[in-house]
Amino acid sequence: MDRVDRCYLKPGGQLTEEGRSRWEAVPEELKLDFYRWMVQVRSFDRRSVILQRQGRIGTYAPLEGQEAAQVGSALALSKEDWIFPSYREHGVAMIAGMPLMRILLYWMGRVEGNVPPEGVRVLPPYVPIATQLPQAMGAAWASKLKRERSVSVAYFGDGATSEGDFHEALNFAGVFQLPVIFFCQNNHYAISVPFSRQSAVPTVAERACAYNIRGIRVDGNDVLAVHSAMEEAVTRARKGDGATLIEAVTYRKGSHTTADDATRYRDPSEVEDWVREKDPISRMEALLKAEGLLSEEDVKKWEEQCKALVDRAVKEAEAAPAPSADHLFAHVFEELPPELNRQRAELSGEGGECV
Amino acid sequence: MDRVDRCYLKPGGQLTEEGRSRWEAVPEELKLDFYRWMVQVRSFDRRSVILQRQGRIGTYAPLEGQEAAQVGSALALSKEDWIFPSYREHGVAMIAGMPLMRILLYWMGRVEGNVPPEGVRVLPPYVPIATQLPQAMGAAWASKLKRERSVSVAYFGDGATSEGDFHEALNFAGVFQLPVIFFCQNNHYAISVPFSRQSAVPTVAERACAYNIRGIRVDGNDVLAVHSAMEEAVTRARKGDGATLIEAVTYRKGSHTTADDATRYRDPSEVEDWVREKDPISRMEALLKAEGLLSEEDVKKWEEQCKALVDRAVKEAEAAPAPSADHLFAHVFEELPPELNRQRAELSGEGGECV
Amino acid sequence: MSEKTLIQGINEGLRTALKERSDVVVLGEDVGKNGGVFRATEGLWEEFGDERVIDTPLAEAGIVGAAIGMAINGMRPVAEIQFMGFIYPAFEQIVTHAARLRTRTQGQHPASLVVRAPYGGGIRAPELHSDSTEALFVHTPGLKVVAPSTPSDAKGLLLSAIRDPDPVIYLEPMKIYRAFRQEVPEGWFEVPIGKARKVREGEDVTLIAWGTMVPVAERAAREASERGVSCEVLDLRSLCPLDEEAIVTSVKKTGRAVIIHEAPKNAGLGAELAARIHELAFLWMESPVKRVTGFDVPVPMFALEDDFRPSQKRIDRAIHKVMTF
Amino acid sequence: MSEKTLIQGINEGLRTALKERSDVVVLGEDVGKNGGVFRATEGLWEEFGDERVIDTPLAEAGIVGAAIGMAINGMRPVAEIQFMGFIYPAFEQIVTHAARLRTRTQGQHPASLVVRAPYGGGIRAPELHSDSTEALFVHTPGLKVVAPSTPSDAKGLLLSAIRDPDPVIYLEPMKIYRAFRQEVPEGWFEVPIGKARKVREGEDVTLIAWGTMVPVAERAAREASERGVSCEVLDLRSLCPLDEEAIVTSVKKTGRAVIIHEAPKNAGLGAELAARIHELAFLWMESPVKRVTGFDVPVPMFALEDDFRPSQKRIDRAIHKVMTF
Ligand SMILES: Cc1ncc(C[n+]2csc(CCOP(=O)(O)OP(=O)(O)O)c2C)c(N)n1
Ligand SMILES: Cc1ncc(C[n+]2csc(CCOP(=O)(O)OP(=O)(O)O)c2C)c(N)n1
Ligand SMILES: [Mg+2]
Ligand SMILES: [Mg+2]
Repeated sequence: MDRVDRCYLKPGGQLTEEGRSRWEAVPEELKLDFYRWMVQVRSFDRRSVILQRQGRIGTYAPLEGQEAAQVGSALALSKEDWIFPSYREHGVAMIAGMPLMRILLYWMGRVEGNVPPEGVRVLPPYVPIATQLPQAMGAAWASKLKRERSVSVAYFGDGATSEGDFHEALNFAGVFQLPVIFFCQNNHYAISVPFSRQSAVPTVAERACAYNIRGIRVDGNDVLAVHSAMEEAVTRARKGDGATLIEAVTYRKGSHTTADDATRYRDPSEVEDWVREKDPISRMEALLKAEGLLSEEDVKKWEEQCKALVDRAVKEAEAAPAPSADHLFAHVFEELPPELNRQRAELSGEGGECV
Repeated sequence: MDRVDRCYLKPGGQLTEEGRSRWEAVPEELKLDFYRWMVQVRSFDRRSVILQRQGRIGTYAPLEGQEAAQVGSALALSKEDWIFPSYREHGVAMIAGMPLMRILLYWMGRVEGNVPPEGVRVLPPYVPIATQLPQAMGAAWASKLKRERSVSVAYFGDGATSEGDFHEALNFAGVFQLPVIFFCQNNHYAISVPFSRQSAVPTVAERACAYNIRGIRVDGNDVLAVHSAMEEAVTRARKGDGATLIEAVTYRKGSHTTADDATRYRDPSEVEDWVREKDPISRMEALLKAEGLLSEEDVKKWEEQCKALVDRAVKEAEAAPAPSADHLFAHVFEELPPELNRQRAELSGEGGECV
Repeated sequence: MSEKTLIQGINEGLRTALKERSDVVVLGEDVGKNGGVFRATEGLWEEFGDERVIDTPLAEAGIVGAAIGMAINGMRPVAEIQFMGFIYPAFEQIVTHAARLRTRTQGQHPASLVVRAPYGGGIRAPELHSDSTEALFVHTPGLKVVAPSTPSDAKGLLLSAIRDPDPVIYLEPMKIYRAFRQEVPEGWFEVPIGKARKVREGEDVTLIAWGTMVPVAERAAREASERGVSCEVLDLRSLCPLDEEAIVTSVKKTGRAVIIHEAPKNAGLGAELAARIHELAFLWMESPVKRVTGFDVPVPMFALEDDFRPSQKRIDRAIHKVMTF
Repeated sequence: MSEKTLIQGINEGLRTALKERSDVVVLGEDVGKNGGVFRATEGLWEEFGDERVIDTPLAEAGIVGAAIGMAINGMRPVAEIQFMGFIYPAFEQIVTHAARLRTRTQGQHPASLVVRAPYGGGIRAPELHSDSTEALFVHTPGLKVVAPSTPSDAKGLLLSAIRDPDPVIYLEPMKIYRAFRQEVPEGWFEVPIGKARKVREGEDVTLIAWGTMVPVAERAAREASERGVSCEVLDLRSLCPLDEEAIVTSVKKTGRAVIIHEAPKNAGLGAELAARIHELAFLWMESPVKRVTGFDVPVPMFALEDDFRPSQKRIDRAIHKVMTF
């Protein structure tokens, strides 16, 4: 692991000294939640990869290995906060209240998968890299102008830091002291391109100083450290102290998407190291067991519950009635102009003059 | 003056200690060139403002106050180097070999003003802010790939640092160690917007560290210091040590363009301070006189010569035959497709089928 | 009511919106203290303060991205792009997000915002300040695009755009910002998006134009009438959605159409208009539709601008051609 | 000669160019070690090294801006944009600079470069990977735009584009990257830009298509012939400049045309084609030109893609309409 500003829970499951005091301060329910959510996220993720192989969903972006970064950060947010995710934040979305079934619908190519239930402030996955950053900044700006306490969070990867949008968003955030958090999961690769080809400085976090915002680099596989960094950033933002750039150093165990083959560009020994040595779940499991908060039986039970949850979501998603083609037109404008009405009629086979 | 990394010639015309040793190292002809070019540039600039008022040229972007930054940097370049200017670099263009008459043609709205004589590597003014930075980076990349010693320079303002293009260009330059120089004239304003609203960090130069390239902040009204900074950057680039971001701290004495009214947004006392106290020419003039290299008579003579040069350029530009409308079509593609040939015929009144 | 120029109509519209809707903010480069490089926002910063009329850093993607985020979070931003030629850095935010967010979220986030931009040539501005690329936005489903040609429409369309729940690109004909004055209604007043304005009744040819080209079309119509040709002139105002009914009704009456726009011809909005006229009024057409447009060359620097932009002479020729086909 | 898929044709073209011209470099995201997300650049990095086949940071404006700078300084860059839906961050560099530099410098800097981008839908890719916005580039004077539909054209057009002194946007129909194989000539071989390909002779209707829509048009033509309607099929290949001669000749023969494209209809390239056909073949037309296109809605996620893209059924209906007008 490269040097980080914060690591509480070592890969073997031991707490550092700082980590110990943080741990003591965390309510027991949250300790268990860290673990339970990570397992649920992984359970969902592994299942999705299989669903793709079976041709039951389209190209899918797996997150295995990044559970701590997503769970730790998402658990520090509240309902009023806005989340602007990339395409890999299924873990974040779940925690924010996005039903698993809708996440699956998204990967089935269905627009319903973009729409969270009432009151859940998660935007659809941002596929064009880094475009969510200016928008999260703008949403945060609105909160500030309206004197509301919500913060906005943009999730993105290490590759996104090369885009102009990254710069413009962080720059506005610094200039206007906005309550926004830029949460980067540095998983070392943008598809095949290693971070060393993305940036001439070794860390994402140090870029914060170009914008006079706070930057912090945290062990992204340490859910406790991630959570504490995020909590600090949220507090800062709510207090009016402005933006934070968090770099969570992590690794995707698998390929970029199910359409990618990571063995083409990653060294097996590097992968091995991350997969075997630095897994985010096993270290938390070890800690909880050592602390007597978790038994092997709890583990089994929870894993089964997760499997059941995911099973149900898959069933629901697959049972969802085929989308009506009318979805194409339903929300293009609040009111359809005549030409579009004609096209709609054409589609539905009710004629329509325009072919 | 804000803190800078390098100032050799103080506003009063005295050399600092470092400045003295630099001065000794500079050939006498160059010492005089510093002065002569600055006077020539100013002479051209003032005349252009008048020409605009008289309706003889279109909207014009004056540079008065920025002569040292432009002259000092341009004199450190050689013929083989590529220059990617903004719309305010008439001084740089002149030194690179752009005839005054063509610069005037540009402001008369004539495309001939975009075209340098054979062998002069100056691109047309880049009006869309910051777009020249990636291109200068690319030209430098080509030099590196071709193993040539040319460097590329992008000139831009403080406002340009907020654009995504700034970030992308500097990032590539850092990653690929390119022989490119990003030369920022920080004149404190982007039209009406002060730098404090452009950036949450107080200097442009410090942004270099986000890209692992060299950053240097120089007194932009001190032609000696600018020249030495630029020379260093050029040497570094030619040696293969990569890019430099130079921030020349300066001030435009007048309005953004002849269509702007700077009194709407600048404090008269601030302007006064820069105009009276920090002029780039008067300090160099004082030094040269003190050193016995320049007499009052030389000054008069040179000012007259410059006036004559500019007079002649104005005459030539105004005598240039009206542009043929055919210029519209002459260079759209190497070979005009049929449809464009028809349009060309239509324009020239030779009929053409397409209205 | 009072006599105003087009740009004063815009200024009035912005002032009215800021006064009557607390969710409106105006943001962009130089829109604050400076009052806008064309004075469109003059006096607003003084009146509404730094939190409602906001000078931003020089970054168009940042400006439009921020506006989208603000719209998502319940505000009604009006972003200014200083010239249409500088809208391209924001292109991705506009076409990928603003235009699609309503559909993508099935109505949850309609991206209700306005992007204002002065367009076209005619002011001897420096190079690259004179683009008319409305077709790029018209071709992007989910956007509305409007372009007023009178002071009163300028205000009324702007207020419609601001109230409109969909993202609207509001294009300002800078050449005629101060060309003439007109009575402009006070207070909140709307001109509906999607409705063309019949500038002049006629029987023989329909001239279709918008923005800067409307006065040119009007002049051409007046002169044509002296030659005995009666032109109907439509000012589209709304480029997307189009007022098909007005267009088709007029063309069915006259049987001939000349479309005039400043943008290059190839795949310009004139192509869509010509295609639709043929689709919807094929049997009524006495001659093919003619397009008088900018040539398919990069917008030139101003010395050649008059050769690039549709001239009255070219319109006259087109009218002659459709009359004598 | 050997049998190749379309993407292999592209790969072959790139390899040939890298081999035969030392000024060619290939740059973009994942084009190096990974060989491109579609494997268009497979094996090239290994063969030509890190200075000729360059993985760049994730920044499209940087990539295209760099390519322009390289072209200015004497190289011949071929930039890859990973999907057409991600070309917009580079839009300013393309439309403001690449397209205009030759004119602006009166020939001194022609901006000789190629930008490749896979376009269109049909591969069950994630959201926003399926744009077909060729019209935006066709509407930009100074650019050439091509889109092959066969392996052999893919190679030949790519080499033409690379040799062409003007900037070329090279659009790749990803849906048919691997749809079929065809003999592809070895070595340097060019298919001229500006020439359409007549896919099928016919008498009654001209079907005009390009890229992914060519096989659909062919199928429609085959089935129509079973119903006794004889369709001529043109594959445009070159979207700008258009092969007007081929189009007009065909339409004058058949008197009817159906244009098929995946992009939305409004102000799409189909509009330009329809407008030109009416301008140039007005008296020959038996019925109005019909456009079968994507609907004027944001490109949907893949579950509804088949409803969005022109289907054979819609083409059949259009053929029926133009035949029975
Ligand atoms: C603007 C844009 N360019 C290119 C792509 C294609 N693409 C999808 S993901 C990706 C890599 C992103 O890497 P990173 O930001 O590190 O995120 P990660 O996938 O590692 O989570 C690329 C190049 C895109 N989606 N958007
Ligand atoms: C992309 C873009 N946006 C906006 C403008 C309008 N504009 C012209 S100059 C300018 C200010 C530039 O300020 P700065 O970079 O500091 O350069 P200076 O003019 O001070 O030399 C602006 C906003 C433009 N030309 N290009
Ligand atoms: Mg990554
Ligand atoms: Mg400035």
